[in-house]
Amino acid sequence: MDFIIGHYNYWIAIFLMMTGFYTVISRGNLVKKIIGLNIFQVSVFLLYISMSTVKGGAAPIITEGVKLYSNPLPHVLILTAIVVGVATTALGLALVVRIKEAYGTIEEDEIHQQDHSL
Amino acid sequence: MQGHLSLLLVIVPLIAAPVAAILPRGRWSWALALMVAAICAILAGVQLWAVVHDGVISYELGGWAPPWGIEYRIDAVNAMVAMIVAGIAAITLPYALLSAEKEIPEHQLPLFYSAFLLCFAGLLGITQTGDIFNLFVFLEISSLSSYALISLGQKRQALTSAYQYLIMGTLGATFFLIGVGLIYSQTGTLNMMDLALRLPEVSGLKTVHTGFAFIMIGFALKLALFPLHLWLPNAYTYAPTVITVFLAATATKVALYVILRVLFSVFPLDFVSATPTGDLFLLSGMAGVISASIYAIYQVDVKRLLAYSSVAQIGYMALGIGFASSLGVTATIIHLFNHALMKGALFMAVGAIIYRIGSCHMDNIQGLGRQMPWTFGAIVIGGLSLIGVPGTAGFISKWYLVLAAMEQQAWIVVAVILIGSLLAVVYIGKIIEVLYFRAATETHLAVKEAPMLLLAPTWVLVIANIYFGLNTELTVGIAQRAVQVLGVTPG
Amino acid sequence: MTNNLILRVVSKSLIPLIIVFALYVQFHGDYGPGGGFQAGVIMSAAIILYALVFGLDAGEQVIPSTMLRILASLGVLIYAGVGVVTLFLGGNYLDYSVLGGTRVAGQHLGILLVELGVGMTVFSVMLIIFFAFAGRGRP
Amino acid sequence: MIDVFIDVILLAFLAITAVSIVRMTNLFAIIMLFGIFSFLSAAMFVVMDAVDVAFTEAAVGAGISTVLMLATIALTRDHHEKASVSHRPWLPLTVVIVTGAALVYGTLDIPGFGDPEAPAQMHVAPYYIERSVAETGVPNVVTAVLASYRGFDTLGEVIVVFTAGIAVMLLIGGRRRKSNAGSNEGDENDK
Repeated sequence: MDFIIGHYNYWIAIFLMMTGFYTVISRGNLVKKIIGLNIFQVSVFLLYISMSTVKGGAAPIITEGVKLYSNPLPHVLILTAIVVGVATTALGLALVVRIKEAYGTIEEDEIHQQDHSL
Repeated sequence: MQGHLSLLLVIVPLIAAPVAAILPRGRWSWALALMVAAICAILAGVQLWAVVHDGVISYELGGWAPPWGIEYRIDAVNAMVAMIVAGIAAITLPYALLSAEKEIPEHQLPLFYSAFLLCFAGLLGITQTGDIFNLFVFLEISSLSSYALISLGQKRQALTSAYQYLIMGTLGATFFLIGVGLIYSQTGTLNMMDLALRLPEVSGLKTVHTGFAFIMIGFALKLALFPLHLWLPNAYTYAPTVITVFLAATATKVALYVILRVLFSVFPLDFVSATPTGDLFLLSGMAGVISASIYAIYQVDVKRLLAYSSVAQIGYMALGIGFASSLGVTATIIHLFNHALMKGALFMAVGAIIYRIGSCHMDNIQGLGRQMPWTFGAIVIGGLSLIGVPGTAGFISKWYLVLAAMEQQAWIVVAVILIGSLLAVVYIGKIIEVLYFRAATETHLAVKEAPMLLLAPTWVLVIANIYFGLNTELTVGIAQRAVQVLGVTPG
Repeated sequence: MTNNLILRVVSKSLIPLIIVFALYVQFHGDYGPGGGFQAGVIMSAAIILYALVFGLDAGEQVIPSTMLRILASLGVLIYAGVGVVTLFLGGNYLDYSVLGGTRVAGQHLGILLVELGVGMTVFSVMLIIFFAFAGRGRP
Repeated sequence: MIDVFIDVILLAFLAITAVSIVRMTNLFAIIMLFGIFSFLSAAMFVVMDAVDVAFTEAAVGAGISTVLMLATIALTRDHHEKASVSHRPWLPLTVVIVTGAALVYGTLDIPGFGDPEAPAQMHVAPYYIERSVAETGVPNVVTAVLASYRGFDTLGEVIVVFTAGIAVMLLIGGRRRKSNAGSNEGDENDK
């Protein structure tokens, strides 16, 4: 039981990652793929932050009288990763807008059709 | 002092990129980029010299000692890769002036060169760093800028290729991030040297195994290792020519470097040899060499043909890793260097044809070899090097690879290498046949040789192909040195 | 949307508050959660709100796009420049300790400056991205 | 105990939201759900004492990303995902199950959630907590690590943001639609 409680966070994070991953590789809509990618990444952030948590610890802002803090390093890494994530999203969506202008669709199948009928 | 030089190698292009973005003219940004690339090539040369003579350079960023701060750690392996990246950039940029002006609208050129510098800085940042998370950050700098650069190609497929690469690349980077997280959870550190010290104690844990697998898959995606190569042919075909030249010669090399570093320097030897990693690399390498070479034969677009050939060449490098022997990894590192030279030369020569007639489709380039003798000559010599004809750089890589295979008595691999070379004869022969032995269409009789500014950089690489085919002291010497510091064999 | 009086009045009074909050987040990051990145995002939200209510052109008049491009570059240059200054003062790259009289004072100054660079770049890039997306739909 | 309770509930909500996102086809609703997903994970970060991360995730994931997604579907005028013909679910499903199984296998050896003795908490991190005030004068350890100890990463992060700005300007920025579309799509018609 302890084992399950101790790993519940990780397993849900993995489940979320896999829903995101599945959306990316199974869906043909270009916007939805980007959303899947975002879910995938946010769930990886959950995995990292779960690793940084210390039971009974406080947020890592040094205050008088507090002894136990959660691990600040994964927080820093994830702050960077969030920024990287939004940068990727912005670029991906800009590409989607251009693809729509060039092809008139944002469905992968229809784009393939157009490229092959050329 | 040497530490500062290694730092400047990354910082100079990083500072130049925002400046290039706000310059008013494309040519000014180009001049800035060229200057930066030249400075970096010199710095990388000095760094390589210093590393070979005085040993490892370590630099503490922010003045914080590792593992608390980020460390730059340069030995013979990354010094060599940095030299390839900076050298290729310095050769590509003179070529870029005319080629990019033809393919990119003028008002976008300052941003284009800014993105180029960012990509360049990102690749250098990956090679220099000794911190595995810092590597991720610079990986993303180089990836994001290369997605943008690829999307600037002239056909609309450039957009979809860039999108496809963005999805695959981000999945790869996220896999890498998962792997790093899992490893961190068992070691508490991100510094590669520190990881190497701490991993032997925990190498039996399932978490470490999974983390290792995710890091490998992540970078196999970035490397376009067969069968994770699907993004590469499209990206190389539709990107602007200069970008294809630059990425083909550098980006996959940097990804390969990371794999070598993680495999041999970070993880303990007995850990890696207990996993099926070596066999997987061998399998993927063999399948990649054969299938991508066959695909290449059936291509009608020369750029795409060469892109498939790149997948095959990555297969050769994977074979060397698969042997996990000194000789095998030596062959991989030699080929990493030589392949940058030959693919750089070939894509540049093809770019010269595109510059003149706007296409490199087999139907459009018939007989052009006689109109453009210097370009044609570059394709022939680059092609011979790709096949591995004695006297060219390509021969040296294949020779060491065959030696490594024979040392392990892996006769199947020897056969695969030979078949791969024969297939290369076919696809290179096909290009030569179309270019030289077919009659030119009337519209093409007026086509002139490419301008000097395109030919000169191409021929610098062509001559390098011959030089490093005859004088192997430098490449083999550094590669052997690199294998020593990587720690491929115990002791 | 631009004609809705309530929206105009509410947003006019909200925008200064958002900007003050952004500045608080920017400079209070040493003691509480926040820092240049979050501040930049919030600050850009103020301008985005303005552009949404008063129209894109009005928004672009507040900060023209060339200005944004320069600001974005400037932010990076401030951050990277702090590192170059530390190099000249004899420290390693980004070793802020050499910036001030004491180690801690130097660190303080360094962190303040780089966070400023972060905020500036994030603010202007977020606006660049927003204006690019919003402007694309215009006839 | 209440912590565990909130934790379990939030994660369950996250899972429900994620599954709905996969199953739905209305893009507008999907994006709204993604905003909710992002907010829920920000709440999760608060529960796990990562206040800076929560702040950023709320501003970026639920704010910027969602706004950009909405702007995109407004521009593309496609509000519905079409049923895919070529995508068979079995291959992706297998890939995902194998990957997920590998990850679960990897967590079997991971120290339990919140374990203060976990290796991740032992080596590098305590140094920051013990020394950051003395060495940098900054009580928020996350800021100290972000801006000073790992300041070079943050420089890289700023460059990533800058790169995104450059990329978006290259793709859809600067000039109005007319001049931009002409220069790129025009070449396609020559063929």
